[in-house]
Amino acid sequence: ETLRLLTWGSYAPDVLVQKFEEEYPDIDVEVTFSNNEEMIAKLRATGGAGFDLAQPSHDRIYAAQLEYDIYKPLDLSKINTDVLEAKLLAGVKENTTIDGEVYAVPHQWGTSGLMAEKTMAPDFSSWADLCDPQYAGKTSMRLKRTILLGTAFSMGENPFEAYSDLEKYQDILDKVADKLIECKANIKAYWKGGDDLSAMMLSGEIVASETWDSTAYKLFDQNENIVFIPPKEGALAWIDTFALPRKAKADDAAYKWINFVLRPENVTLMSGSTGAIAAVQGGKDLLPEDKKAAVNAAFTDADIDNLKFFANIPPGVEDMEGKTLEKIKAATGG
Amino acid sequence: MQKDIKRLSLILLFAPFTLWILLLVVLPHIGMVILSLREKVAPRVYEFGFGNYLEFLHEPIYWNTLIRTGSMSLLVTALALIIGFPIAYYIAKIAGPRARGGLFLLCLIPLWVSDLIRSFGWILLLRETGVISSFLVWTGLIGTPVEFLYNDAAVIVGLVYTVILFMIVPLVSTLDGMDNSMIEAGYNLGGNGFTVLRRIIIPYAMPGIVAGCIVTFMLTAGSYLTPILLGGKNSSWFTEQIYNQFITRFNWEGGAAFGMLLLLFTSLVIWLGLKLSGQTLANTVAKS
Amino acid sequence: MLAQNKTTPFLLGYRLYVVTFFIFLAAPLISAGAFAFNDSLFPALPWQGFTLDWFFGDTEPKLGMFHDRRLLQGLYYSFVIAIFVAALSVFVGTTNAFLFVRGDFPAKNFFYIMMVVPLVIPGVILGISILVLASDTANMMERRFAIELEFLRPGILLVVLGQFSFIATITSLVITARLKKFDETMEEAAYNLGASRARVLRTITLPFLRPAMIAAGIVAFLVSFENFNTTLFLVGSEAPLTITMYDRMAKVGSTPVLNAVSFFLMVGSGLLALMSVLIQRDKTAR
Amino acid sequence: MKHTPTYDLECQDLAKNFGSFRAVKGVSFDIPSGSFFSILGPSGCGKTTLMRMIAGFEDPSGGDIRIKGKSVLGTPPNKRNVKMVFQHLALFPMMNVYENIAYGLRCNGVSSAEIKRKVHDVLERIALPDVAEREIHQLSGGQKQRIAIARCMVLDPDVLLLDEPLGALDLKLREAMKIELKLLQHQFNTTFIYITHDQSEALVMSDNVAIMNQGEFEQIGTPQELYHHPKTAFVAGFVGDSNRWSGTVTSSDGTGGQVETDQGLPMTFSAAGGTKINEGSKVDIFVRPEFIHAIRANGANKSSADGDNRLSGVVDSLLFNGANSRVLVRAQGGELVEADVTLTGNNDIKPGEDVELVWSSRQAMCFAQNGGA
Amino acid sequence: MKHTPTYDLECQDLAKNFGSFRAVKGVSFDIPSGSFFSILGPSGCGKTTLMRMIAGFEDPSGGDIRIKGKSVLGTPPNKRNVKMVFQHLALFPMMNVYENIAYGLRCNGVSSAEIKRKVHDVLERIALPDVAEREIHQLSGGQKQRIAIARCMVLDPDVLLLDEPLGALDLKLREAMKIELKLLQHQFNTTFIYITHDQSEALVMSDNVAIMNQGEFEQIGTPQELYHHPKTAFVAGFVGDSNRWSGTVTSSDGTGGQVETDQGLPMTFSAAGGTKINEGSKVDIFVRPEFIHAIRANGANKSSADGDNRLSGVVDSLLFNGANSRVLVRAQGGELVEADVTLTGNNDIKPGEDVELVWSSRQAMCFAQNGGA
Ligand SMILES: Nc1ncnc2c1ncn2[C@@H]1O[C@H](COP(=O)(O)OP(=O)(O)OP(=O)(O)O)[C@@H](O)[C@H]1O
Ligand SMILES: Nc1ncnc2c1ncn2[C@@H]1O[C@H](COP(=O)(O)OP(=O)(O)OP(=O)(O)O)[C@@H](O)[C@H]1O
Ligand SMILES: NCCCCNCCCN
Ligand SMILES: [Mg+2]
Ligand SMILES: [Mg+2]
Repeated sequence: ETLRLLTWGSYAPDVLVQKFEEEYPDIDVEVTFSNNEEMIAKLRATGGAGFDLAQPSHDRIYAAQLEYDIYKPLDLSKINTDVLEAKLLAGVKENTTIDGEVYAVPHQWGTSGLMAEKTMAPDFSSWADLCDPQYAGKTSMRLKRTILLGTAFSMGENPFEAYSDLEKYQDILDKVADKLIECKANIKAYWKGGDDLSAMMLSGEIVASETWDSTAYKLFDQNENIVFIPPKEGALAWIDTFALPRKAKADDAAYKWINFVLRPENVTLMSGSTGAIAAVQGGKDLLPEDKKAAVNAAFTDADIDNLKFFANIPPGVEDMEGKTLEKIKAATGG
Repeated sequence: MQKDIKRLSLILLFAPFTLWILLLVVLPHIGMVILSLREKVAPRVYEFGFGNYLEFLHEPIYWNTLIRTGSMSLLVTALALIIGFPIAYYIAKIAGPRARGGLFLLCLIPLWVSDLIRSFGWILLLRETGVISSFLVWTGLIGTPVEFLYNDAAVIVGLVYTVILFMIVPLVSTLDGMDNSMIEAGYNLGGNGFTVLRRIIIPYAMPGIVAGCIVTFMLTAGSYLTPILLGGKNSSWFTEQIYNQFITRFNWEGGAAFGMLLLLFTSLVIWLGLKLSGQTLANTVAKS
Repeated sequence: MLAQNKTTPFLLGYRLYVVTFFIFLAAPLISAGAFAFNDSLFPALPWQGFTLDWFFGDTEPKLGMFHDRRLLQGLYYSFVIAIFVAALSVFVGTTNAFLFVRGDFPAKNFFYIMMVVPLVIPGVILGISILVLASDTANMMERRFAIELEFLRPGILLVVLGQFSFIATITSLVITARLKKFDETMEEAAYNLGASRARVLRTITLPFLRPAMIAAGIVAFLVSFENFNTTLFLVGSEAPLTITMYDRMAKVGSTPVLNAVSFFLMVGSGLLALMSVLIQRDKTAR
Repeated sequence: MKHTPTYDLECQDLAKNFGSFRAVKGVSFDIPSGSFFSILGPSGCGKTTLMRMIAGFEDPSGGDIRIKGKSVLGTPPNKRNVKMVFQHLALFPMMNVYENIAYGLRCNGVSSAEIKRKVHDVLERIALPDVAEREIHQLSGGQKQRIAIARCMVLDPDVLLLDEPLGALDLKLREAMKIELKLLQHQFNTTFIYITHDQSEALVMSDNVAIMNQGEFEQIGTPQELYHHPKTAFVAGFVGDSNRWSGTVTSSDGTGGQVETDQGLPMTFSAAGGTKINEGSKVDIFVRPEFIHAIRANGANKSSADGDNRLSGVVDSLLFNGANSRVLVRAQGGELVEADVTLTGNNDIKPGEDVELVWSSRQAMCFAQNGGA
Repeated sequence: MKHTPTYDLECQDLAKNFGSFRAVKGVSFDIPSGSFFSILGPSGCGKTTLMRMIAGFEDPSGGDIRIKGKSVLGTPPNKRNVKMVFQHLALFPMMNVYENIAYGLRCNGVSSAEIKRKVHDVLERIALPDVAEREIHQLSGGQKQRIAIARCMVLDPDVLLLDEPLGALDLKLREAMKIELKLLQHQFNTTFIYITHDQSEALVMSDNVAIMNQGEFEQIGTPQELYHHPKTAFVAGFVGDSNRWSGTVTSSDGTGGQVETDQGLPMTFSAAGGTKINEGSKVDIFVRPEFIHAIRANGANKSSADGDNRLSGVVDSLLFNGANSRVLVRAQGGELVEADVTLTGNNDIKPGEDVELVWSSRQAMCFAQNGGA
């Protein structure tokens, strides 16, 4: 049988896949790389068919399930939940329970924040610094919802609280849009995938950027001066989860995979590939040495306390955000 | 009996054609039209209406992007024609018979790899620390590296590169069919190079030019990867917005409306082009 | 003047322009190909020395393409898809050629234009419209009759159909052009010499069309292999190579292994293109 | 009508309509075994249509076709033992010469060995024993021609149809092939039906020629009969060159008489086509250039030329063409009359000279105009 | 050489090499104003190349071209007042008749009103006053021909070049156009240079003809000169039909003599080309069919035919072609001899009859073989 994974790039490193297949010789693993939006779009188009296990972030499940009915409830008894970090498990369950059924369990978590080349941008600390004229033409960001939220925080707003009042949220978005349009002249380019960001950063074409932490860790490996910086407004934290598509056909294999990747020895391999911290107890300790160093270089305990977990997205917000992003993209800012 | 066989074979031949056009082109587009006329009023609740189209009209971002896509596509088409025509002419009329095949094959080179790899190649060439910039620094022509990527010029270069083949191929085939003595007659009767080009070669090549322009324009307006990968922070492309509607905003209804709008818009441009040049679709695109 | 006197400065300049143009054409391919041999983890300057690891390396981080399961699988799916698309397109292209060259029916011109239209519909829209129709139909069947029609969900079949929807136009045009050149008296001659209708088709008409069918098949194969826009919306879990590479680039980060794949594809397509040219330069083409 | 097997092909009242257009209007003829029969007529007169009916590619709208005495109506083309050489030959370019010739044999299920023997045999007979392995495009025009014939002859057809097979060849080759075709027909001793609009081809090669016009046969006869004794004005005008006048009969005695042409020239004639022509009827008179003698007006042997028609004029121009040279003489009426002359290079007639044109009334063929033929 | 303005075109030692291949090898000729000059030669002999040099499309490798006395070397084609009618006419399909004719005038910056006048004028002169608004594809072959000429003539060229313009036409039309072209040239009174490989075209139309072979002119002369007094064996063979024998001179007196052919036939000849032929030299003898009289062997007036050469044989076949009929006679040696006959329809010679062939030694043109000409 085949286990069709719909997951993030690097969330299924070849070593692990091979190892899994050796352990379960009758299961073939087939991996499709995706992101939150595409996962939803894809599963929507297939009506929840075509994949056996998906890994959306914890905040992107509730609304999508309500609207498109693309997942099926998990059988928690088949998952080795004991190993999971209780706080994260509770948080995810809370976010993804519909009609008493749980639709997701956590896998790994990480943050979105900033990264900077220390020697060139020593004082970088806030989302707003991306728009600092001092770094004109030397910063980058991804034109996705993360930067909208980060900028909102930097403007003193709490967007997550505004989710309950979409009109208010629209006001915030409008302000954020103005700010980011103004900021456009300051940035070099919007990055689209980890790849172009790495290239720009490593080559020195830019000195700072909004980033996933994992990308920053990877670059830290190459250049010790490039570090992840949790913004002072708080890094945005996400938890990528496991969820079963509604028409998944290999549930057993899916559970096997879940339990497999949560095993400590595999967690290290996984984190080595993803740069994210597993949602298992002691997940941080299971990081490979280099990543551990990078995390330690980036985070203080205060930073960890200051994490802002993505809040559940209510229906309609994606559309509002999408339009705002388009507005920013289309504006001619220089 | 002969008649029956004829009728039967006509029906047999019609079947694949009908299945293809009906199931894969006509019905899907009707489906798109229907979808685009559904307004979303609440999760899983829809109403019939023109809201998705009105949304487009009311939001300058969208039609600005459409107009930008259209005008850049026209620019790319024009550039492809201007750059490609001399090449096509060279292949069809000046190169020796043996060189001709070779050059024609060389023209097909961009087709050997996907859009993605082509763009990938351009990125490696154009970026600030890329091959061209480094080369120019090395030669001393420029002092510090220059960013050639992430701007409209890069998009245009990339698009022209991608589509020029579709301009050259129909041009070569029409010019090939042109009797050399027609050009010689043009000179012999007193025309200079310019007159001959304007009054004889270009009018003769018109079906090829129009065919090339149509295909080039459609490919450009419908392209996705090149503008995304090479474009800068201001470079929206309408297909990107369609993609966004579908994928990031989960707004299939809006996306369908946008798709129809792109199709209508490009068809309109082509219709105008055909009217202005006095050609028809059947004697241009279909011939190449 | 444009064609004759062989040594004018004008012609010299013209030649220079042509050479420049072909350099332009080759440049991105050369750069994409060349970095496949750079002994570095990133497809970028500076040049770190020559290596074949990105083809044959069998360990991370320099896992060569021939050991990269995902890429090989993408290659395999691309191949399967392209074969089906080519076969289907050549078949329909051939029946269309007969339909439009030999058939006589009302509104022929209109239908002919309908045949050409898919070529000028943006690929993204073709993909989306087919996706929408297929999933709407599947949803409807599921809701009304509780039947799950899995083949209507994104996957290989939809990708094949999506690509076929416009590639069939290309093959139809190629084969139609060839059939138009066919001298129908050749069929009458064969018939006159005692052949049955089926035999005429088998021994005269199809052999005459064969070069065009092969060439059309190769073009269809290449276009399918490199298609992205239409495939993007229709792909399921079995992703062909372009999608795999795009995901790799946009979601993982590119290493020179992508350049290696590019190089590999260039060589493959180049050989195919050469083959199609050699086939078209056949004895009956004059 | 009784069927004697001496006729390879008989057509009876054969007709073909395309919609309301009558392309062939009830044509009847019989072709004796082993003869060379040509159908000569202007473009569009229905020759090809007639031939395609014989081959089976068109269904007749009426009439009957009998091959070797048996009606073939309803027999599909691939079952008729009538083979055809097409205008552009229709050799199969994807096969070599051997395969082309073997094609029909294979269709008949002949054994390989037999095919081999027959193909080489027929190649010998067309004097091209060595070309079996050549590709079609490696052959010259004349060789292709012969292969196209061989491809049919190897099947031993009852009748071979040839539809303007020389049309695509260049001038010199066409001349040579005319003679060659005739020799090949002798060789194979098969009935050939040859279509052409070139009178010299039809005259040179044929035993019998049918002159076709607007879907009908005007006359069937030997080349000499057609040339010297045309039955209709159309035949007189179409076969060979002629000077043509229209006029009115002023006196007639049944076998000949006197005409005044529309330009006012008096002329004597002999009634052609065997029909008596009444006084006062409008007629067309034809005189062939070779029967008109052009004599210097002040020449010594002026009266020596024999002929009861005389016309004086001025040489307008001289069309030198070796043995086929001709003068254009402007007669008093202002019109041009063509006369053949032999130019030897010394003391020839020159433009501007006054000449007397002389011809015999026996050579002046006269036809009554009926309607506007 | 002095330039008198009576020559519209002079070429001197004109040569053209393509790489190492010498397509034209130093050709010299002068063409008097207003004459019709043809260049006749087999395919590939360099005719088109020569013409393209005159028009300016090829640069000569050597020699000079003078138009109206002035060298045009270095003058680009669009500045030469030499217009050209192309083999396939090269009418512009995207323009109508009016625009085609007006094209050259527009290039010269002539005013609209003037253009209109001139175009209509020239259309009158070619007798097609009403076709101005037609599209090219609506014209018949002959009309196209005339438009192509009009398009050039409206520009009043010093010389009009025509490269096998009749090649693409069908037989009947070609015959008609031959005479028409000649009349048009009279009309416009412009120098025409006409290229062809069809001898009858060249002979009928031209004032002077140059016979070209392998890049060289073999002979220039009037059609009659070429036909009756060829200077070389090539000309004798190429112009007009001939019977040709090879043989060895057994006796010679400078103006003629005795030859024994390779088949063993004795024959008397007159030396052609004006050169004495020595005893023992290998020669080619040409006798035109129209100078050979075929007489029934047992006929009454057997001895009446005048001629010092006699040959007996059997009529092999009879090629009836009206006025141009011919017999093929198999001589004792076994080879076929062609002789023209006039067939009147009564008591004509028939295949199988014994005949005597008689011709005069004055008509037996004899050329020494040099090398292998
Ligand atoms: N399939 C058809 N439908 C309608 N009309 C036809 C068809 N085939 C031939 N005709 C008409 O019938 C007439 C005779 O045609 P046909 O081809 O027999 O002439 P032809 O004597 O062979 O002429 P040519 O010498 O030009 O070949 C023509 O007027 C032609 O237009
Ligand atoms: N551009 C060229 N390059 C090389 N050889 C050439 C070129 N043009 C002509 N030739 C050669 O020069 C010779 C003369 O050619 P040309 O076209 O003048 O012949 P032609 O007498 O016009 O023949 P035809 O009657 O067939 O038109 C031919 O052998 C031809 O192959
Ligand atoms: N907005 C949620 C972002 C989730 C990111 N997952 C990142 C994986 C990166 N390799
Ligand atoms: Mg015909
Ligand atoms: Mg030529």
